[in-house]
Amino acid sequence: MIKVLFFAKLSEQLGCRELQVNAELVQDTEQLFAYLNEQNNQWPAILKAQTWLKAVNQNMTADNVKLNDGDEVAYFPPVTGG
Amino acid sequence: MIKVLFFAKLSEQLGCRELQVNAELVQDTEQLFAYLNEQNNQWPAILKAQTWLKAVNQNMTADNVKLNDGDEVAYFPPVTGG
Amino acid sequence: MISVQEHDFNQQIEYERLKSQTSIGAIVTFTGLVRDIKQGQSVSDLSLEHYPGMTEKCLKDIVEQAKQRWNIIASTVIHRVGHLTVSDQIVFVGVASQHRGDAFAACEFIMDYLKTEAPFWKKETMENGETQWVDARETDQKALSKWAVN
Amino acid sequence: MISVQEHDFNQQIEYERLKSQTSIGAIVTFTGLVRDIKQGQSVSDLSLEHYPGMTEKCLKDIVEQAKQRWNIIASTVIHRVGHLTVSDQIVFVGVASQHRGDAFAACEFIMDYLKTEAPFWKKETMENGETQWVDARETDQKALSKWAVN
Repeated sequence: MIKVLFFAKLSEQLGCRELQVNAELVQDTEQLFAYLNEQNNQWPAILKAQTWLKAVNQNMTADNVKLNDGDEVAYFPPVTGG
Repeated sequence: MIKVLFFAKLSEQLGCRELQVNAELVQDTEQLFAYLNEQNNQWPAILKAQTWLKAVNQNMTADNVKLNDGDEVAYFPPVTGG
Repeated sequence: MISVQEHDFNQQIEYERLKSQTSIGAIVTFTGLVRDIKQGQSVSDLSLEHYPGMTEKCLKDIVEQAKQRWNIIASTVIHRVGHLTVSDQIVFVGVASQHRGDAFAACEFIMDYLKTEAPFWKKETMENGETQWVDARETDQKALSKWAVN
Repeated sequence: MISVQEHDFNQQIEYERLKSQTSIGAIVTFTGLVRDIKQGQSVSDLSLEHYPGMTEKCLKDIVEQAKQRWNIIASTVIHRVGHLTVSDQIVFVGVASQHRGDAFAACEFIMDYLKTEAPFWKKETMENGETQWVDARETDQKALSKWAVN
Protein backbone atom coordinates (compact mmCIF):
# COMPACT_ATOMS: atom_id res chain seq x y z
CA MET A 1 0.00 0.00 0.00
CA ILE A 2 0.97 3.63 -0.46
CA LYS A 3 0.15 5.97 2.39
CA VAL A 4 -1.21 9.33 1.23
CA LEU A 5 -1.37 12.28 3.63
CA PHE A 6 -3.01 15.70 3.28
CA PHE A 7 -2.29 18.66 5.53
CA ALA A 8 -3.68 22.02 6.60
CA LYS A 9 -6.06 23.81 4.19
CA LEU A 10 -5.89 20.97 1.65
CA SER A 11 -6.85 18.37 4.23
CA GLU A 12 -9.78 20.54 5.39
CA GLN A 13 -11.04 21.13 1.85
CA LEU A 14 -10.81 17.46 0.85
CA GLY A 15 -12.30 16.37 4.17
CA CYS A 16 -9.56 13.77 4.37
CA ARG A 17 -6.30 13.54 6.27
CA GLU A 18 -5.01 10.16 5.18
CA LEU A 19 -5.78 7.33 2.79
CA GLN A 20 -4.19 4.12 1.56
CA VAL A 21 -3.75 3.39 -2.13
CA ASN A 22 -3.00 -0.04 -3.54
CA ALA A 23 0.59 0.16 -4.80
CA GLU A 24 -0.34 -1.90 -7.86
CA LEU A 25 -2.70 0.82 -9.11
CA VAL A 26 -0.10 3.60 -9.36
CA GLN A 27 3.44 3.45 -10.70
CA ASP A 28 4.50 6.98 -9.87
CA THR A 29 3.29 10.25 -8.32
CA GLU A 30 1.76 11.44 -11.59
CA GLN A 31 -0.47 8.35 -11.69
CA LEU A 32 -1.20 8.76 -7.98
CA PHE A 33 -2.38 12.33 -8.53
CA ALA A 34 -4.64 11.18 -11.40
CA TYR A 35 -5.98 8.39 -9.16
CA LEU A 36 -6.76 10.86 -6.37
CA ASN A 37 -8.75 13.01 -8.82
CA GLU A 38 -11.06 10.07 -9.43
CA GLN A 39 -11.85 9.30 -5.80
CA ASN A 40 -14.48 11.96 -5.24
CA ASN A 41 -16.21 14.28 -7.67
CA GLN A 42 -15.39 17.31 -5.48
CA TRP A 43 -11.68 16.57 -5.43
CA PRO A 44 -10.52 17.55 -8.95
CA ALA A 45 -11.54 21.18 -8.43
CA ILE A 46 -9.72 21.30 -5.10
CA LEU A 47 -6.61 19.49 -6.28
CA LYS A 48 -6.30 21.74 -9.33
CA ALA A 49 -7.25 25.00 -7.57
CA GLN A 50 -3.63 25.77 -6.78
CA THR A 51 -0.21 24.15 -6.87
CA TRP A 52 0.09 21.98 -3.79
CA LEU A 53 3.51 20.93 -2.55
CA LYS A 54 4.38 17.24 -2.49
CA ALA A 55 6.72 15.18 -0.34
CA VAL A 56 7.65 11.58 -1.10
CA ASN A 57 8.89 9.70 1.93
CA GLN A 58 9.14 13.05 3.72
CA ASN A 59 11.33 14.71 1.08
CA MET A 60 9.82 17.61 -0.81
CA THR A 61 10.05 17.18 -4.56
CA ALA A 62 8.56 18.70 -7.70
CA ASP A 63 9.49 15.68 -9.83
CA ASN A 64 7.41 12.71 -10.90
CA VAL A 65 8.73 10.01 -8.55
CA LYS A 66 8.44 6.21 -8.98
CA LEU A 67 6.43 4.68 -6.16
CA ASN A 68 6.86 1.38 -4.33
CA ASP A 69 4.79 -0.48 -1.79
CA GLY A 70 5.21 1.15 1.61
CA ASP A 71 5.99 4.64 0.29
CA GLU A 72 4.47 7.71 1.91
CA VAL A 73 3.28 10.63 -0.22
CA ALA A 74 2.06 13.91 1.30
CA TYR A 75 0.33 16.89 -0.30
CA PHE A 76 0.11 20.28 1.36
CA PRO A 77 -0.03 24.06 0.84
CA PRO A 78 3.10 26.24 0.91
CA VAL A 79 4.43 26.13 4.47
CA THR A 80 3.85 29.02 6.88
CA GLY A 81 5.70 28.17 10.09
CA GLY A 82 8.33 30.20 11.90
CA MET B 1 42.16 75.47 26.81
CA ILE B 2 41.90 72.43 24.61
CA LYS B 3 41.52 69.14 26.40
CA VAL B 4 43.58 66.35 24.85
CA LEU B 5 42.90 62.71 25.75
CA PHE B 6 44.82 59.52 24.96
CA PHE B 7 43.41 56.03 25.30
CA ALA B 8 44.49 52.39 25.55
CA LYS B 9 47.89 51.42 24.09
CA LEU B 10 48.63 55.00 23.04
CA SER B 11 48.01 56.33 26.51
CA GLU B 12 50.24 53.63 28.02
CA GLN B 13 53.07 54.28 25.57
CA LEU B 14 52.98 58.04 26.02
CA GLY B 15 52.62 57.68 29.78
CA CYS B 16 49.84 60.26 29.62
CA ARG B 17 46.07 60.09 29.67
CA GLU B 18 45.11 63.73 29.48
CA LEU B 19 46.65 67.15 29.00
CA GLN B 20 45.50 70.71 28.46
CA VAL B 21 46.79 72.81 25.58
CA ASN B 22 46.44 76.58 25.40
CA ALA B 23 43.93 77.22 22.61
CA GLU B 24 45.97 80.17 21.39
CA LEU B 25 48.88 77.91 20.48
CA VAL B 26 47.02 75.70 18.00
CA GLN B 27 44.52 76.66 15.31
CA ASP B 28 43.55 73.19 14.16
CA THR B 29 44.20 69.49 14.75
CA GLU B 30 47.22 69.46 12.42
CA GLN B 31 48.89 72.11 14.55
CA LEU B 32 47.84 70.31 17.70
CA PHE B 33 49.48 67.12 16.50
CA ALA B 34 52.70 69.01 15.69
CA TYR B 35 52.55 70.62 19.14
CA LEU B 36 52.16 67.22 20.83
CA ASN B 37 55.24 65.96 19.00
CA GLU B 38 57.27 68.67 20.71
CA GLN B 39 56.17 67.96 24.29
CA ASN B 40 58.48 65.02 24.98
CA ASN B 41 61.39 63.63 22.96
CA GLN B 42 59.97 60.09 23.18
CA TRP B 43 56.60 61.14 21.76
CA PRO B 44 57.33 61.67 18.05
CA ALA B 45 58.38 58.02 17.58
CA ILE B 46 55.21 56.84 19.32
CA LEU B 47 52.87 59.27 17.59
CA LYS B 48 54.28 58.36 14.17
CA ALA B 49 54.57 54.60 14.80
CA GLN B 50 51.10 53.97 13.45
CA THR B 51 47.99 55.80 12.37
CA TRP B 52 46.04 56.68 15.50
CA LEU B 53 42.39 57.52 15.27
CA LYS B 54 41.23 60.98 16.28
CA ALA B 55 37.96 62.30 17.67
CA VAL B 56 37.13 66.00 17.96
CA ASN B 57 34.42 66.72 20.50
CA GLN B 58 33.69 62.99 20.55
CA ASN B 59 33.18 62.67 16.81
CA MET B 60 35.71 60.55 14.93
CA THR B 61 37.20 62.37 11.98
CA ALA B 62 40.13 61.97 9.60
CA ASP B 63 40.02 65.64 8.59
CA ASN B 64 42.06 68.58 9.82
CA VAL B 65 39.54 70.32 12.07
CA LYS B 66 39.59 73.96 13.29
CA LEU B 67 39.89 74.11 17.08
CA ASN B 68 38.33 76.50 19.56
CA ASP B 69 38.76 77.08 23.27
CA GLY B 70 36.95 74.32 25.17
CA ASP B 71 37.24 71.69 22.45
CA GLU B 72 38.12 68.12 23.32
CA VAL B 73 40.47 66.12 21.10
CA ALA B 74 41.15 62.41 21.66
CA TYR B 75 43.71 60.09 20.07
CA PHE B 76 43.45 56.32 20.24
CA PRO B 77 44.19 53.02 18.47
CA PRO B 78 41.62 51.28 16.25
CA VAL B 79 38.78 50.19 18.49
CA THR B 80 38.44 46.57 19.64
CA GLY B 81 35.24 46.32 21.65
CA GLY B 82 32.30 44.05 21.11
CA MET C 1 19.27 20.38 19.68
CA ILE C 2 16.07 20.18 17.66
CA SER C 3 12.61 20.04 19.18
CA VAL C 4 9.04 20.24 17.90
CA GLN C 5 6.85 20.66 20.94
CA GLU C 6 3.54 21.93 22.27
CA HIS C 7 4.94 23.41 25.47
CA ASP C 8 6.66 26.78 25.72
CA PHE C 9 10.42 27.32 25.86
CA ASN C 10 12.57 29.59 28.01
CA GLN C 11 15.03 32.05 26.46
CA GLN C 12 17.47 31.90 29.37
CA ILE C 13 17.62 28.10 29.49
CA GLU C 14 18.23 27.89 25.74
CA TYR C 15 20.82 30.65 25.91
CA GLU C 16 22.69 28.96 28.76
CA ARG C 17 22.66 25.66 26.88
CA LEU C 18 24.30 27.32 23.87
CA LYS C 19 26.83 29.12 26.07
CA SER C 20 28.31 26.05 27.74
CA GLN C 21 31.69 25.99 25.95
CA THR C 22 34.60 28.36 26.59
CA SER C 23 35.58 28.64 22.91
CA ILE C 24 32.32 30.44 22.12
CA GLY C 25 32.67 34.11 21.29
CA ALA C 26 29.26 34.85 19.77
CA ILE C 27 25.68 33.74 20.33
CA VAL C 28 22.85 34.85 18.07
CA THR C 29 19.26 33.98 18.91
CA PHE C 30 16.07 34.48 16.96
CA THR C 31 12.65 34.25 18.55
CA GLY C 32 9.41 34.41 16.59
CA LEU C 33 6.26 35.60 18.37
CA VAL C 34 2.54 35.63 17.55
CA ARG C 35 1.70 39.14 16.40
CA ASP C 36 -1.60 40.81 17.26
CA ILE C 37 -2.22 42.24 13.79
CA LYS C 38 -1.88 40.54 10.43
CA GLN C 39 -2.76 42.40 7.22
CA GLY C 40 -4.79 44.89 9.20
CA GLN C 41 -6.92 42.33 11.07
CA SER C 42 -6.72 41.59 14.78
CA VAL C 43 -5.54 38.10 15.56
CA SER C 44 -6.73 36.49 18.76
CA ASP C 45 -5.41 32.94 18.42
CA LEU C 46 -3.20 30.78 16.31
CA SER C 47 -3.05 27.06 15.78
CA LEU C 48 -0.05 25.35 14.27
CA GLU C 49 -0.29 22.10 12.36
CA HIS C 50 2.76 20.15 11.24
CA TYR C 51 3.81 16.92 9.52
CA PRO C 52 5.19 14.75 12.34
CA GLY C 53 8.35 12.97 11.31
CA MET C 54 9.05 15.10 8.26
CA THR C 55 9.24 18.23 10.39
CA GLU C 56 12.08 16.96 12.57
CA LYS C 57 13.89 15.48 9.56
CA CYS C 58 13.57 18.75 7.67
CA LEU C 59 14.88 20.86 10.56
CA LYS C 60 17.81 18.47 10.99
CA ASP C 61 18.64 18.79 7.27
CA ILE C 62 18.55 22.59 7.43
CA VAL C 63 20.88 22.67 10.46
CA GLU C 64 23.21 20.22 8.67
CA GLN C 65 23.40 22.51 5.66
CA ALA C 66 24.17 25.47 7.92
CA LYS C 67 26.98 23.48 9.59
CA GLN C 68 28.53 22.77 6.22
CA ARG C 69 28.60 26.45 5.33
CA TRP C 70 29.56 28.05 8.63
CA ASN C 71 31.62 27.33 11.70
CA ILE C 72 29.00 26.41 14.30
CA ILE C 73 29.85 25.23 17.81
CA ALA C 74 26.30 24.64 19.01
CA SER C 75 22.80 25.23 17.67
CA THR C 76 19.20 24.94 18.83
CA VAL C 77 15.95 24.90 16.88
CA ILE C 78 12.65 24.76 18.77
CA HIS C 79 9.30 25.07 17.02
CA ARG C 80 6.00 24.93 18.82
CA VAL C 81 2.83 23.33 17.46
CA GLY C 82 -0.76 23.30 18.64
CA HIS C 83 -2.70 26.18 20.11
CA LEU C 84 -1.04 29.57 20.68
CA THR C 85 -2.20 33.06 21.52
CA VAL C 86 -0.97 36.63 20.91
CA SER C 87 2.63 37.32 22.09
CA ASP C 88 3.28 33.59 22.57
CA GLN C 89 6.66 32.32 21.48
CA ILE C 90 6.47 30.23 18.29
CA VAL C 91 10.03 29.46 17.29
CA PHE C 92 13.56 29.75 18.69
CA VAL C 93 16.76 29.43 16.69
CA GLY C 94 20.08 29.90 18.47
CA VAL C 95 23.61 29.54 17.10
CA ALA C 96 26.90 29.70 19.02
CA SER C 97 30.17 30.26 17.15
CA GLN C 98 33.67 31.59 17.65
CA HIS C 99 32.90 34.69 15.59
CA ARG C 100 29.76 36.71 15.09
CA GLY C 101 29.66 36.51 11.29
CA ASP C 102 29.08 32.75 11.39
CA ALA C 103 26.48 33.00 14.14
CA PHE C 104 24.44 35.71 12.39
CA ALA C 105 24.55 34.03 8.98
CA ALA C 106 23.75 30.53 10.23
CA CYS C 107 20.88 31.72 12.43
CA GLU C 108 19.24 33.71 9.63
CA PHE C 109 19.87 30.93 7.10
CA ILE C 110 18.13 28.39 9.35
CA MET C 111 15.13 30.70 9.80
CA ASP C 112 14.87 31.49 6.07
CA TYR C 113 14.87 27.79 5.17
CA LEU C 114 12.55 26.85 8.02
CA LYS C 115 10.07 29.46 6.72
CA THR C 116 9.93 27.94 3.24
CA GLU C 117 10.75 24.24 3.72
CA ALA C 118 9.70 23.03 7.15
CA PRO C 119 6.15 21.59 7.04
CA PHE C 120 4.32 23.83 9.50
CA TRP C 121 1.05 25.60 8.76
CA LYS C 122 -0.56 28.42 10.72
CA LYS C 123 -4.29 28.95 11.07
CA GLU C 124 -5.40 32.21 12.61
CA THR C 125 -8.55 32.98 14.55
CA MET C 126 -9.55 36.62 14.19
CA GLU C 127 -11.15 38.68 16.95
CA ASN C 128 -14.49 38.39 15.11
CA GLY C 129 -14.22 34.60 15.41
CA GLU C 130 -13.39 33.86 11.77
CA THR C 131 -10.57 31.45 11.08
CA GLN C 132 -8.22 31.51 8.13
CA TRP C 133 -5.14 29.63 7.00
CA VAL C 134 -2.17 31.97 6.76
CA ASP C 135 -0.91 32.47 3.21
CA ALA C 136 2.75 31.95 2.40
CA ARG C 137 4.58 35.26 1.96
CA GLU C 138 6.44 35.99 -1.25
CA THR C 139 9.13 37.77 0.77
CA ASP C 140 9.96 34.45 2.43
CA GLN C 141 10.76 32.93 -0.95
CA LYS C 142 12.83 35.99 -1.83
CA ALA C 143 14.75 35.76 1.43
CA LEU C 144 16.33 32.53 0.18
CA SER C 145 18.09 34.24 -2.70
CA LYS C 146 20.71 35.77 -0.42
CA TRP C 147 22.02 32.28 0.40
CA ALA C 148 22.64 31.30 -3.21
CA VAL C 149 26.18 30.03 -3.71
CA ASN C 150 27.64 31.59 -6.87
CA MET D 1 18.08 51.21 25.80
CA ILE D 2 21.81 51.87 25.75
CA SER D 3 24.09 51.10 28.67
CA VAL D 4 27.85 51.06 29.26
CA GLN D 5 28.36 49.30 32.55
CA GLU D 6 30.76 47.30 34.70
CA HIS D 7 28.15 44.87 36.02
CA ASP D 8 26.86 41.85 34.18
CA PHE D 9 23.56 41.67 32.31
CA ASN D 10 20.90 38.98 32.15
CA GLN D 11 19.72 37.54 28.84
CA GLN D 12 16.19 36.83 30.06
CA ILE D 13 15.63 40.30 31.50
CA GLU D 14 16.85 41.96 28.31
CA TYR D 15 14.79 39.60 26.17
CA GLU D 16 11.63 40.27 28.21
CA ARG D 17 12.23 44.02 27.95
CA LEU D 18 12.36 43.77 24.14
CA LYS D 19 9.30 41.54 24.03
CA SER D 20 6.92 43.88 25.83
CA GLN D 21 4.79 44.95 22.84
CA THR D 22 2.19 42.83 21.07
CA SER D 23 3.09 44.04 17.57
CA ILE D 24 6.50 42.35 17.82
CA GLY D 25 6.93 39.30 15.62
CA ALA D 26 10.72 38.85 15.72
CA ILE D 27 13.46 39.33 18.28
CA VAL D 28 17.13 38.87 17.39
CA THR D 29 19.78 39.00 20.09
CA PHE D 30 23.55 38.96 19.85
CA THR D 31 25.76 38.23 22.84
CA GLY D 32 29.54 38.51 22.72
CA LEU D 33 31.57 36.43 25.20
CA VAL D 34 35.23 36.34 26.30
CA ARG D 35 36.84 33.44 24.42
CA ASP D 36 39.46 31.25 26.05
CA ILE D 37 41.79 31.15 23.04
CA LYS D 38 42.91 34.04 20.83
CA GLN D 39 45.38 33.43 17.98
CA GLY D 40 46.44 30.17 19.62
CA GLN D 41 47.19 31.63 23.05
CA SER D 42 45.19 30.96 26.19
CA VAL D 43 43.45 34.01 27.55
CA SER D 44 42.81 34.19 31.28
CA ASP D 45 41.49 37.72 31.73
CA LEU D 46 40.34 40.73 29.81
CA SER D 47 40.09 44.37 30.71
CA LEU D 48 38.01 46.80 28.73
CA GLU D 49 38.79 50.49 28.54
CA HIS D 50 36.46 53.01 26.93
CA TYR D 51 36.03 56.72 26.27
CA PRO D 52 33.28 57.79 28.68
CA GLY D 53 30.81 60.13 27.03
CA MET D 54 31.86 59.39 23.48
CA THR D 55 31.00 55.72 23.91
CA GLU D 56 27.36 56.36 24.78
CA LYS D 57 27.06 59.02 22.09
CA CYS D 58 28.55 56.70 19.49
CA LEU D 59 26.25 53.78 20.39
CA LYS D 60 23.26 56.11 20.25
CA ASP D 61 24.32 57.29 16.77
CA ILE D 62 24.69 53.71 15.52
CA VAL D 63 21.23 52.74 16.80
CA GLU D 64 19.81 55.90 15.20
CA GLN D 65 21.29 54.92 11.83
CA ALA D 66 19.82 51.42 12.17
CA LYS D 67 16.39 52.91 12.93
CA GLN D 68 16.56 54.98 9.77
CA ARG D 69 17.28 51.91 7.64
CA TRP D 70 15.02 49.29 9.23
CA ASN D 71 11.70 49.03 10.97
CA ILE D 72 12.68 48.65 14.62
CA ILE D 73 10.17 48.52 17.46
CA ALA D 74 12.66 48.25 20.32
CA SER D 75 16.40 47.87 20.70
CA THR D 76 18.97 47.35 23.44
CA VAL D 77 22.73 47.79 23.43
CA ILE D 78 24.72 46.90 26.56
CA HIS D 79 28.51 46.95 26.62
CA ARG D 80 30.53 46.08 29.68
CA VAL D 81 33.79 47.75 30.69
CA GLY D 82 36.38 46.98 33.36
CA HIS D 83 37.66 43.59 34.35
CA LEU D 84 36.27 40.40 32.75
CA THR D 85 37.23 36.75 32.65
CA VAL D 86 36.79 33.80 30.24
CA SER D 87 33.14 33.10 29.25
CA ASP D 88 32.00 36.41 30.70
CA GLN D 89 29.44 38.33 28.73
CA ILE D 90 30.89 41.44 27.04
CA VAL D 91 28.18 42.85 24.85
CA PHE D 92 24.46 42.42 24.19
CA VAL D 93 22.57 43.77 21.19
CA GLY D 94 18.88 43.00 20.87
CA VAL D 95 16.40 44.18 18.26
CA ALA D 96 12.64 43.64 18.17
CA SER D 97 10.70 44.15 14.92
CA GLN D 98 7.55 43.08 13.17
CA HIS D 99 9.48 40.91 10.72
CA ARG D 100 12.68 38.92 11.05
CA GLY D 101 14.55 40.51 8.13
CA ASP D 102 14.62 43.88 9.89
CA ALA D 103 15.62 42.39 13.23
CA PHE D 104 18.50 40.34 11.79
CA ALA D 105 19.85 43.16 9.64
CA ALA D 106 19.62 45.85 12.32
CA CYS D 107 21.21 43.65 14.99
CA GLU D 108 24.16 42.69 12.79
CA PHE D 109 24.52 46.28 11.52
CA ILE D 110 24.72 47.61 15.08
CA MET D 111 27.37 45.01 15.99
CA ASP D 112 29.44 45.66 12.86
CA TYR D 113 29.50 49.39 13.50
CA LEU D 114 30.07 48.99 17.23
CA LYS D 115 33.11 46.82 16.40
CA THR D 116 34.73 49.51 14.25
CA GLU D 117 33.42 52.81 15.62
CA ALA D 118 32.61 52.56 19.31
CA PRO D 119 35.61 53.58 21.43
CA PHE D 120 36.28 50.41 23.42
CA TRP D 121 39.68 48.75 23.74
CA LYS D 122 40.43 45.27 25.00
CA LYS D 123 43.59 44.26 26.83
CA GLU D 124 44.14 40.56 27.37
CA THR D 125 46.08 38.82 30.10
CA MET D 126 47.45 35.48 28.90
CA GLU D 127 47.76 32.41 31.10
CA ASN D 128 51.53 33.04 31.31
CA GLY D 129 50.77 36.43 32.86
CA GLU D 130 51.70 38.57 29.85
CA THR D 131 49.33 41.33 28.87
CA GLN D 132 48.66 42.63 25.38
CA TRP D 133 46.32 45.08 23.73
CA VAL D 134 44.07 43.31 21.26
CA ASP D 135 44.71 44.31 17.65
CA ALA D 136 41.83 45.42 15.47
CA ARG D 137 40.78 42.72 13.00
CA GLU D 138 40.73 43.42 9.29
CA THR D 139 37.60 41.27 8.99
CA ASP D 140 35.75 43.80 11.16
CA GLN D 141 36.51 46.54 8.64
CA LYS D 142 35.42 44.25 5.81
CA ALA D 143 32.17 43.43 7.59
CA LEU D 144 31.06 47.04 7.05
CA SER D 145 31.07 46.70 3.29
CA LYS D 146 27.84 44.70 3.30
CA TRP D 147 25.96 47.74 4.64
CA ALA D 148 27.02 50.06 1.83
CA VAL D 149 24.06 51.79 0.23
CA ASN D 150 24.43 51.63 -3.56
